[in-house]
Amino acid sequence: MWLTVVDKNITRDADGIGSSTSGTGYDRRTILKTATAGAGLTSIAGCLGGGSGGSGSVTLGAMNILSGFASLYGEEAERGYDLAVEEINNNGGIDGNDVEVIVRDTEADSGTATQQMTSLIEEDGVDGLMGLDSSGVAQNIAPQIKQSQMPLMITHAATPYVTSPEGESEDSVGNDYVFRCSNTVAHDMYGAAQVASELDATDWATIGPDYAFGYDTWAYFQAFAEGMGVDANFTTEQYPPLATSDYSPYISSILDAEPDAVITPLWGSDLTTFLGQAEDSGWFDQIDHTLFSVGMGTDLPSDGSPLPEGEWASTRYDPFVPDTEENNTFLETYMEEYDTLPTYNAEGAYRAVYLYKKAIEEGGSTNAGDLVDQFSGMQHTGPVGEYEFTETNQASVASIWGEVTYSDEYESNVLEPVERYEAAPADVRGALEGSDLPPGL
Amino acid sequence: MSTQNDGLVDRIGNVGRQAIGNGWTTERFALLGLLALVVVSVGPQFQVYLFTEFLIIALFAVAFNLLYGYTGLLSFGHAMFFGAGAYGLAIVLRDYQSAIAEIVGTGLAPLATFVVGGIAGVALALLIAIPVGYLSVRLEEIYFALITLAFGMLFYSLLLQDPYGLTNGSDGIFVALGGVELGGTEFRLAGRRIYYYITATVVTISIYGIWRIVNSPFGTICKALRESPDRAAALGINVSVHRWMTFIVSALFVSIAGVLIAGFSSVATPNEAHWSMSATPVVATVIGGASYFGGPIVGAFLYHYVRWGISRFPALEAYWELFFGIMLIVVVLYFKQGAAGGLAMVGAWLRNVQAAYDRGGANAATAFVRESIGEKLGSMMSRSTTGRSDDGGTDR
Amino acid sequence: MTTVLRTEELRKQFGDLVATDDVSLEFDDQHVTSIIGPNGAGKTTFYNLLTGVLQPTSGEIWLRKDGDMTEITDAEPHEVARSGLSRSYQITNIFEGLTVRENLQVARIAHEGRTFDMRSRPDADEELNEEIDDLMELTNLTEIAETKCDTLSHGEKRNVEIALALAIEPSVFLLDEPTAGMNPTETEEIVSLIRELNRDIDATFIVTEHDMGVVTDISDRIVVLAEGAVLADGEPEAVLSDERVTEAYLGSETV
Amino acid sequence: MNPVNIFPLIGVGDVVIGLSLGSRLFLIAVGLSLIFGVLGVLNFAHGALYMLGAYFALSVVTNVVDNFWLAIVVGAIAVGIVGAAIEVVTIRPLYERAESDLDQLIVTFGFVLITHEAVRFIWGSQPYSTPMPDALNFTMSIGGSQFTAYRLFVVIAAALVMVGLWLFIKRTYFGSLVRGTSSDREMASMLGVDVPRLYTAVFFAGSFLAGLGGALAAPMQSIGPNLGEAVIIDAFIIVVIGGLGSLSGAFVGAMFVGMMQSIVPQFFDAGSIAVPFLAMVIVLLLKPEGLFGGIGE
Repeated sequence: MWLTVVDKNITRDADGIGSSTSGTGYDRRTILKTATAGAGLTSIAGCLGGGSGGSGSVTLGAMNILSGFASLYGEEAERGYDLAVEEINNNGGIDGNDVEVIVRDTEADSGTATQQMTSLIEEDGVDGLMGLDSSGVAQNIAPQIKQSQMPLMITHAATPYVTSPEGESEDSVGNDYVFRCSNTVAHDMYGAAQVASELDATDWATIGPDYAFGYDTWAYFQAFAEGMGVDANFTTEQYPPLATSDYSPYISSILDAEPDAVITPLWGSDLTTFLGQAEDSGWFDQIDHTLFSVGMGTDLPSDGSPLPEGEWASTRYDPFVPDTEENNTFLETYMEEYDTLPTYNAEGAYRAVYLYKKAIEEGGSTNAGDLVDQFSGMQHTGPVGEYEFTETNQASVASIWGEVTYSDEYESNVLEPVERYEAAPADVRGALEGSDLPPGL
Repeated sequence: MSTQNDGLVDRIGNVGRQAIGNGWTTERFALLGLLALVVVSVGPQFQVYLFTEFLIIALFAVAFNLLYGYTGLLSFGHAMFFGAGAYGLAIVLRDYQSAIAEIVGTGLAPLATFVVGGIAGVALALLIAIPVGYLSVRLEEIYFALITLAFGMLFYSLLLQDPYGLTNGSDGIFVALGGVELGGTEFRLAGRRIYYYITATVVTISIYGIWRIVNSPFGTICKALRESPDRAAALGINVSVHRWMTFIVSALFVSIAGVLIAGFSSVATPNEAHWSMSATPVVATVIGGASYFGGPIVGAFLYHYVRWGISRFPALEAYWELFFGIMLIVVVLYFKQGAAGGLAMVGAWLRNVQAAYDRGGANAATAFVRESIGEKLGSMMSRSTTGRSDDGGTDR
Repeated sequence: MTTVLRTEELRKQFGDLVATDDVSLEFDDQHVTSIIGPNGAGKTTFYNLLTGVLQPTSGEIWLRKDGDMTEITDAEPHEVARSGLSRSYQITNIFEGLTVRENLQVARIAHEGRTFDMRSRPDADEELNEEIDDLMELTNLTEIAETKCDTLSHGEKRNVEIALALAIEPSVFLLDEPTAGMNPTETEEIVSLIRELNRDIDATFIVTEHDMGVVTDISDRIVVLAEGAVLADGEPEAVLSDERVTEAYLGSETV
Repeated sequence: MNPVNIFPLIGVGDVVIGLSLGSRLFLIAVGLSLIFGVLGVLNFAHGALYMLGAYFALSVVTNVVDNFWLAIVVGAIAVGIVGAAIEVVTIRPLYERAESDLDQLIVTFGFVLITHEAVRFIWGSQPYSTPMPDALNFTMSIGGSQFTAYRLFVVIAAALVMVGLWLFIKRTYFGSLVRGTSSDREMASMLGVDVPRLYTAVFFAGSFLAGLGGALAAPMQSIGPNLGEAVIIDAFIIVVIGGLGSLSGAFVGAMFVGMMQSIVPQFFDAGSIAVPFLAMVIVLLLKPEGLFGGIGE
């Protein structure tokens, strides 16, 4: 985005991203937010305290990308928050109190995210924070979360360093207040290495976005492949800048190196652009296997070019796995509301609200210290399955990889067959033993 | 010594009399401004925070306007110096805090590091501004805008792609201002009010400095260059050297704002140097009025608080850029003097209404109001339909 | 009589067009020389060469500075001005957005070499303003001292134009069509101003002018340019009675 | 790296990719250069118009009639009309102002913001992609690399636009008016040219070209509300390198930047963004009028 802003309260665009978003949830939330605006104004005139957001309600602050080239992530997350809020409030709230989520735009920028965080804590007096899509932003926000002593439940950003305790490695910024209910690059690459070990491919390459996430993905993939004894050579790596409009030069460099398989963490509209151009260059004829590590992030519901069938993709949550009542109910409700399969962003966001509900109800308080105590080591079951928070505040969720298959029933790509790789902390740590990369769990 | 003191006391007394005595003098504005700064500091925490950022943007815009409004050069690359200031501070904090602690002791280290980092940020900006300014001032108008844009984006791409392993790429560098222990008292530099005091002081001094420069012989020459560079040269003024110096001075003050923003948002990212950040002072200055010293400040205030106000209304929030787009166009087309000019105009008009009232009572005043508004509308209509201003001649 | 400005074989070509054709002239101290010639004769180009706006194709320009002749052929406009050669413009070129006083402050600051002074305040500088007051008195600007120039009448602007050029205390003073666009009264005022200046200050005047009345009124010497070259040069009577001049001048005027 | 070794590494495929990138860039930049050449206006909103072209074409294909070629024409014309409207309402009042260059730049920047938001409002923020026309949706192999016929078609389209515009400006009466007005507006006005109308027509043409570029590029990349912002800086680089106002300059500049984007990433990891800006700086310093001058060049 082109300017620094102080403060962004974004509601979903009134026109909706596709008409499917219009529904009762939306209208109700607008009203709630208008009420918040009033509250905000009052608090300018009066005194502004932190802590609990007034009597009789729980207020949670969410920070996601709602504008710019990655805005779809935030919009997906908003659906998850909306759904959870609606369900909870229709079923007695949290300890009898209504819950409210205020969503703010980070613009994928650390400075803006900091301002939004400050505004949510000081202006809106939220009880807890959640969200974050960008790893870079998460890394810069984590130390400030510690300073402001406000719990943060990360729902999407995947850098292992935010759940790697300070001091473990140079970039580690994990601390008592930062939790993550979604999985990490380490999880994801642990699964990718498992997939690699089963594939008939030895020469591997990568094409990823030109920032930490792209580099981390490749570093972890290599480390796991080596640590787990996968027979793999690493040939070439390409890092086109974000928002590249033509990937052809990078595609041709990869094709020239003739790898058997490629792992790519490209995402969002960049992935859409890449897919079309890769297809045109004969990529899928020449490369035996392509592993899309963020493939099911946004392309599942969007109108963009779908992932080609038969390639591999990972997700942090699969709508059909596990086949539990909890997951099936979530899938059903979500489909009813939005007429599309839930993405992992939506599920992570949805689950974060429930995590707060559980922590508040079991601890009997919205006090930040109590919430942190509750989250630490918490065992929880959500659509994604059963998991607990490890010593580093990372949810022990599985790594999910599968083959891209088009489903006529859902008019969307799904993963079939799909494999869950239980990434037990001990196994992940063991596999990374020989490298200097932190496991982040 | 005593005479000097007397002089100072006299001068302060003078300023005080000016401020309280005659109408709306500069001194009164300055006094009220300082008062407002103090009042804000005891306001609600978040308002203090919001105001802190407004001050930083105001400094950014005022420093930018030294080059634009006063010297007539539109730079679309000033974010380069904003970013340089931010990164200078961030890099020193990251890499040298412990070394500095060894020299001054841990209690003072955070403060010392902040100061050293600030100086490093300004030094970095100067280091860039000297060659970049030297090369850029050779070009004029649109070409100057383009070359500064190119230099700015060159700097941005270096920050982003980080060939020397200094800037940590797109993630940027986390800026943690520590706690200071000084003679038994402790305070956090990044504490809302502490940081506000720091910012308010630095910004006030800087803006006062720019004000002095604008009203110095140096500033008079700047204005001459804006009006007619070839005439200035014919009077013996070295146009490119003077522009170069102005460029450097402007960059210096922008980098101070950059240092402050890094401490404020706890991070230095490449976005700080992106061209879209260069647009911030342009928008603030145009909205506020480039031909007034206070224009960029008014503009920054409007920009910042209109933006915040919009965010209070969810229905408008998603499309806040739309408002700024429309505002820019309307201001450039119809209010060339910006909001500050508008305020001055309204002030003059109100005085005229008052005068009419004094002369002929309520009827005269209403007549005057009706007449003057009709005139204004008429001229606006005719301008937009004929598409020509009245002067007819072309100055291009 | 000392020479203060000299050109040697000064030549300027734009492609094939010869705008200034090997002009060699000397200008003596305290004299008023008028340069006349039909439109397109190369007067403006000649001025631009002298003032450093254009670089000559060949030839040299020398100016007396601190008592010695110094070459200024390759000097930049601001260096030429600093060496003591000042000019006014045919098309008014003043700092329109500034007041008359500020205009003159610019010139004085430049003259005093204080352009990088960031500390003092021109408005509070009594010495500076006294000089400006004197100058305004001389050029009839006192009453409009605090008026912004873009609101002045054409005649007033012309006065500012001349005052600006004067303010840097030149030893050589180029006036480019000083009466351009003026009514007879204003013209008369300018003529008497030039006379007065010539009497009071130690400067050499070079004037281009197409009002022949003015030319004969003020000139000690007339140089006629035609197609870039010197056609005639001498005392006014002699030059104006020269047949070639009448032919070239009137001949082209009627075209 | 040994310089002798570099050239064998640049294959035919890389050159074709460079041409393809360059063609797309040319279609973005040519209208910008045309408008600057004649009107002296640096249109910041040009990227936004390009983006509108892509969206208009998309909407025609998905909502009105599933004919790609028709969509391109309709999209380009619609963008031309939007551009002409911008010119008449907001740029025209500025021509007579002193120092209007900067005012124009700021007004058109205002339109960048407005268009961006309008697009989000109408189409939302998700990326779209448009299908290629069936007739050109097959691949062929050149120099060991595969390309779709569509990609090559865009190269030809760019060349046709270049030749067509060149002939138009050199050979037609309207073209001579354009050339005359661009070199001396006052003179053209005195000779009876209706300058305001000519300006609007040129703004229409420049915007039309932007829309055409956007519509043609639509099947090759994803379309999102930030598309305009992403391309305008590229367009600035190109017109500066080629010479503001020069058509052949825009062509050469576009091809240069296209080749850079194709080749540089193979040698430097960290240079791909910086190189075009460096080239822009160098050209501005050494030859600010660009490598090629004038609208007729």
